Amino acid sequence: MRNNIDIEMDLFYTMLRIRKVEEAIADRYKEQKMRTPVHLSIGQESVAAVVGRQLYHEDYCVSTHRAHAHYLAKGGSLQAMISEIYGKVTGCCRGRGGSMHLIDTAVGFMGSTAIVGNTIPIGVGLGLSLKLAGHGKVSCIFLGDGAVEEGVFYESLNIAVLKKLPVLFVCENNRYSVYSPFSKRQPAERKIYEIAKAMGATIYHGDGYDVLASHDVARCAIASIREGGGPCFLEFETYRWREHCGPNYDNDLGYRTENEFLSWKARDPLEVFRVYLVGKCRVSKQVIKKMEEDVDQEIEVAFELAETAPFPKPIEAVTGEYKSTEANLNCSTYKGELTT
Amino acid sequence: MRNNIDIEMDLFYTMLRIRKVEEAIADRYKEQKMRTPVHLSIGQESVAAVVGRQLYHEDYCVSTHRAHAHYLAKGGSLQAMISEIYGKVTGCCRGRGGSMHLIDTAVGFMGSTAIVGNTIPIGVGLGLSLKLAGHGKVSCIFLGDGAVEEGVFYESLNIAVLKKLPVLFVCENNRYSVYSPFSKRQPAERKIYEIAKAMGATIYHGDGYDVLASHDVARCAIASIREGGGPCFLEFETYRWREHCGPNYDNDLGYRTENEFLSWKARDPLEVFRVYLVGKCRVSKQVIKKMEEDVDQEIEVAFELAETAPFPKPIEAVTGEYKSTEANLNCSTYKGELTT
Amino acid sequence: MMQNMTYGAAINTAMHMAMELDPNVLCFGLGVDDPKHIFGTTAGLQEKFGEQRVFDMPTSENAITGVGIGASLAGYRPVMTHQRLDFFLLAMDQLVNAAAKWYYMFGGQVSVPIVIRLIIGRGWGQGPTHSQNLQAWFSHIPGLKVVMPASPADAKGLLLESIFDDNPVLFLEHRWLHDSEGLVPSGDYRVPIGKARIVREGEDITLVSMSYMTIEAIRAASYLEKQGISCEIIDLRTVKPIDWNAIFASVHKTKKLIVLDTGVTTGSIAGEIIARICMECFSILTRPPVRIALPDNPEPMSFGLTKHYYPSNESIVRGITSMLSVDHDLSVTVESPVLHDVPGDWFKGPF
Amino acid sequence: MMQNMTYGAAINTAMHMAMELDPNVLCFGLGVDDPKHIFGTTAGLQEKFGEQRVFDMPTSENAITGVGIGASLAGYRPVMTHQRLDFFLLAMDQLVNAAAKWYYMFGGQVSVPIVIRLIIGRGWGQGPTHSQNLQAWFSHIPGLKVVMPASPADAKGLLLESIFDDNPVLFLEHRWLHDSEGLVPSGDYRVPIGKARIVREGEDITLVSMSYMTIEAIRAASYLEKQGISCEIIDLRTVKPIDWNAIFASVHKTKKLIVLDTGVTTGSIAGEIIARICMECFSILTRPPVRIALPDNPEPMSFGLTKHYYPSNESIVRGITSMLSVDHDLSVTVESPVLHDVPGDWFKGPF
Ligand SMILES: Cc1ncc(C[n+]2csc(CCOP(=O)(O)OP(=O)(O)O)c2C)c(N)n1
Ligand SMILES: Cc1ncc(C[n+]2csc(CCOP(=O)(O)OP(=O)(O)O)c2C)c(N)n1
Ligand SMILES: [Mg+2]
Ligand SMILES: [Mg+2]
Repeated sequence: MRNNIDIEMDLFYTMLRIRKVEEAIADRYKEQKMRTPVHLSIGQESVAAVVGRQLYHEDYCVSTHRAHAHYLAKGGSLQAMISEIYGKVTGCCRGRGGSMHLIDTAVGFMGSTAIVGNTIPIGVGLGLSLKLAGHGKVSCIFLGDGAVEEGVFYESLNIAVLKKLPVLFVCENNRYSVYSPFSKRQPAERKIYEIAKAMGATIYHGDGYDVLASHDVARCAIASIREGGGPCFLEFETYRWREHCGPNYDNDLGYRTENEFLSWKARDPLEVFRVYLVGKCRVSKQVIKKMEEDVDQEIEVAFELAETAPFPKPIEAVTGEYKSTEANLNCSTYKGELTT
Repeated sequence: MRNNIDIEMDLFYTMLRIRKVEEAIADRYKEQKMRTPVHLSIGQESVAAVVGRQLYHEDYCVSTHRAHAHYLAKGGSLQAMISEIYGKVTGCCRGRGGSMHLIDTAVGFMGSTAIVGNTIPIGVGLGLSLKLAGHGKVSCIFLGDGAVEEGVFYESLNIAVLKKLPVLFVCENNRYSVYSPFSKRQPAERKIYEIAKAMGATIYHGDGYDVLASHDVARCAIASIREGGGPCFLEFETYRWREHCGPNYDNDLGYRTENEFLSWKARDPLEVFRVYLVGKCRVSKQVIKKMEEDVDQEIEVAFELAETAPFPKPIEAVTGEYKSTEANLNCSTYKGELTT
Repeated sequence: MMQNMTYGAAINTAMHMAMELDPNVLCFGLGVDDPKHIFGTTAGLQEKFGEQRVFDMPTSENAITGVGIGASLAGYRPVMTHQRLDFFLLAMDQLVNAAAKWYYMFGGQVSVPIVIRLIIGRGWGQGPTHSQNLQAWFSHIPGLKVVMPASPADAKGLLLESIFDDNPVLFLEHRWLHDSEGLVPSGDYRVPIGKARIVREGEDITLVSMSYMTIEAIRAASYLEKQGISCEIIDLRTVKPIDWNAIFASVHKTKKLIVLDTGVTTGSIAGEIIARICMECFSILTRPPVRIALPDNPEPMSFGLTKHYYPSNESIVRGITSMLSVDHDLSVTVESPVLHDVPGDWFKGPF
Repeated sequence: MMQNMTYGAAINTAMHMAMELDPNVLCFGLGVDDPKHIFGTTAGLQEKFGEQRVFDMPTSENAITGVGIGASLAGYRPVMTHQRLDFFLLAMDQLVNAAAKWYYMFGGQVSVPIVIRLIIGRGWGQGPTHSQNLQAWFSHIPGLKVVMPASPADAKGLLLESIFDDNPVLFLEHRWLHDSEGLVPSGDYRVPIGKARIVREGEDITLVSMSYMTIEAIRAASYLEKQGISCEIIDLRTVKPIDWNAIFASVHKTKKLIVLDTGVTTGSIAGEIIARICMECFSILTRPPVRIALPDNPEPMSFGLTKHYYPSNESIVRGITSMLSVDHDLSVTVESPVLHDVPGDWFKGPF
């Protein structure tokens, strides 16, 4: 089945938008107004884009510390995300979570957290809820190659397989966990997807830098889940371009080679796809230029709003730990000096 | 290679001794002097015997809540074990641990604990120490089919494979975790050993009720570990005859069928092996009778000693949480009324 | 209408009622559908509500907690069970980093209405890894509520309230309570979270207790009554948040405070209560407050050791009489089982 | 001989010394051999002691803790590191059910001489899952020791002592301390576990503090000195077991007590200290004791919220002046960094 041009333009748009958002964050990080750790997705946009393209707002999604791309690809509000990174009350968590904790329930993005592996069973629980309701919806869990080292991954996969839950595991294998290469953490030749297969999941794997092939993989997997085929596990090879945490490049640190980085960068899916669209698909450069300008404009507005929005009121630092019920009135935990 | 008669007699003796010890515990449990939960190994003696036969005192071993068989097969002191179950100061833990916590460092039995999966990484750490020392020794970890559901199992196996540690994982698949049959916890058709294989371990599996075949498996695995081949994972099919915890039969509860039980019992490795020895190997019935009497006698003494030994002094209830150093003198945690 | 039933049966009744009231209530955990039904507490649920809502789980404490959190984010109200609190230590990441914080950390958008039932205390020679009482841990974590009912009625009322609370609630059941009996109101009976119960009014001293220690407190108080000492017993029922007003009021009356705890001494909730009372009712107390809790030692298994490890009603009597500087007549015996290591003479092990 | 160095460098020095002194000392954990070397604390170790003794690990907090326990049962002395305490919540089973109990539960035969380094406190907008201070949890578990050094010298001396202690020790490093500087004795310098340090003698009030709060306490005391108020600061250094005698002695002198804690209020170690002092020095205190700790709320991320969440030297000044019922002159400013969310003006994120 030939991908049609709308889908392709959509994939390109999503990748472009994520790239530009991440670069804008990187550029402005030195202003010291985003006072929170950021884990950028530059270089990994394509996986988020192809998976996100196949999910509806009614589908669920959870993610990790490196969630910007997933959040945007699932339809999360850009303004709410940037404001969150600025710690503003208009942020998607009212400034309580920061870059590593994103949520947009309106589009089914149910949360990302900063503990490796932490959202994996939660995504399975969301999958359980979908199975109980029974409507062909999917719960998508993004995870890194490092998360596969956490026991909870196996526990969760076992439960998903055992109960045939509509869960999609998307493993972005970018070869590193912080500064630790794969071979320091897992046997170099072993394949993550082979383990998932032995655990009983339907598996697919592929080159995350091949956008159309990856998109096919995501489509097949998600279609099979919707039809009740049980959980799928996707592993995509991909690569992070910037430092693990923060806005800079860090190849000078020596934990990976500049050459390795350059070889991935040379295959930049965004640029490859741009060439493909302009060349093979005869999309005019004007159309793409317009798209870029629109994205730039949208980002400009998002930062503008974030910068000008107020911080949450001080009282929010010491309240809100319980969902308010009558029992709360009764609650006399220590509320800080602000409330006294 | 033909198993010689010494080895075979040894295997028989170990199985017989475990069986008789466990039955003695079951018989006397109603006296209400062993005031602690017991998880008996009746029906599962053969696995402990064949693995234990291949281990030296210098090798390490850790185990689970159902540890009596492993402890005895590794050479642990029977008297210390029975005394422990009676809560006496002569017990292997001075009465602090009970049936679920056994130790005999003199023979390399480094501890069993009552938390499913808890000793698995500890066994791997013992394996790490052996690798650092480098003498061809083995760290053996006994685990049940339920423990495979704990994430720490995978984390531990990954580390063992990654670092090529001399670790033997022995999984006794007795099809149940408490009253939950395998298929309620893991996909019915999936094989545990296939997962271990995908994780990168050398695997062997077999019918735990076939003593000689199991013994060959254990011998091969342990030999390969000693030669630096890295971790092996063994899975043996086996069956527990009595209730999960306690001295009785419980097939009346309905979580498994009497027929299933009878079909395993009909293949009782101890009896099959007795027939084999007397028939094929022409061991005289006298020899076996003598062996049985010796074991009975030994057990009688162990219980006698346990019953007559004193309880630990009251002060032991409220001291001993730190290994004594000078800092302890300084320690002013609450010591109970006994010390004041 | 009231009915006499055991604590275990009261929990079972509450589960049936909750699952009837709300189709989003789920019940899962190791053994919930097995022949023993978690000391009878989940009996009949699967038959009545089906395998979709009541189901067994693999031995994966961390993941099943996450599964419960995920389901609760989607609007379900899961009730999870662990046969021993000790096993739940594997799930602290999900509890603390996810369940407890989700509501606050995500700006108050989604909460985690999950109930986690944990069995604490001792069975019978359970030893160090099967009898921990870590309520102090849970109560230290912002965002969690922690209830520890002592009576069958409170078990029912608090379980229903916990299930319909929109926050994560730890529901701690002491193993020695499941077979205790008491009158339980029928119907949709609720006990508010955060409200203590005055079990017994008294003038001379305030005993604050929780869970099983309330039973020992009552035994001690009944005994001391015959000696002319009048104890007020406040059963906390909820240990986070604590009903401070109830304690303040009682201390203002009696001016003396002993706090009982089922956990070990250092860092106990009993200590928290003493600290706060001393800070806020500084000039009220006429004697140094006292806490009676377990020594700072792992729980031993031996019959010969548990006797000296666990405080009993006698420890409480000694604590009170020494605070009041009175002698007491030891010839009047406190009513207790014959052996110290069982909740009643009927208990025969193994678990 | 003394040398000026940072807290991070002091830890590094101690690691080098320990590994030289004893070939059984191991160092492992995520990133110990990476280019950042856990804020510099593990720099040079792998080069010097090899990959057998100094090595990275997979992201498997629970298993690597068990691996450390296993190695320690075989005679090694592992020093494990976690970049944030929050991650270590995955390993509570190994810590509590194994490491803490092994020695007692197995009859005192084998102990677990493991050191677990955990980074606590806040970096910079780390938010709810990267800044928890759960020392109260660890100190509630019998069998564990917990140290929280505040100065470079104590970091060195306590780390060496912890490594050669035969029990499991939690070594908690506040993220805001790694770059602080101070004089550190050279050589095999040890600081005993369980001994507090009197940072500053004073007459009017006792401040008991730990870890980073000692820095804020010193700032507050220096400021108040100019106002004529003399504070005694006791830096606990070890929070389990606590040096009660040091606190008793100081409270007998000043008769007033404020306890500072880096953790949340309810169930804090600060509360434990207040409880015990009230029980044991009941008639000594002339004012209700006070604790200054974090509110019972998850840690927020926003710059606009952290200011109101974390107590500062100003909170301490307010606490003291209000206890002593004196006014203080706010025109004399307390010396602090310009922005409230960094340990010093040099701190630029991201971690
Ligand atoms: C439980 C836990 N352990 C350690 C960390 C520290 N940490 C933060 S991100 C990260 C890398 C995880 O690698 P991977 O899953 O491959 O994700 P990537 O950063 O490559 O996207 C680690 C180890 C953490 N956040 N949580
Ligand atoms: C972490 C944990 N979860 C649950 C339990 C309760 N439990 C005790 S034994 C057991 C069964 C484990 O099954 P398996 O590993 O197959 O061992 P078996 O009893 O069959 O020998 C369970 C679930 C426990 N002890 N620890
Ligand atoms: Mg990665
Ligand atoms: Mg089993």
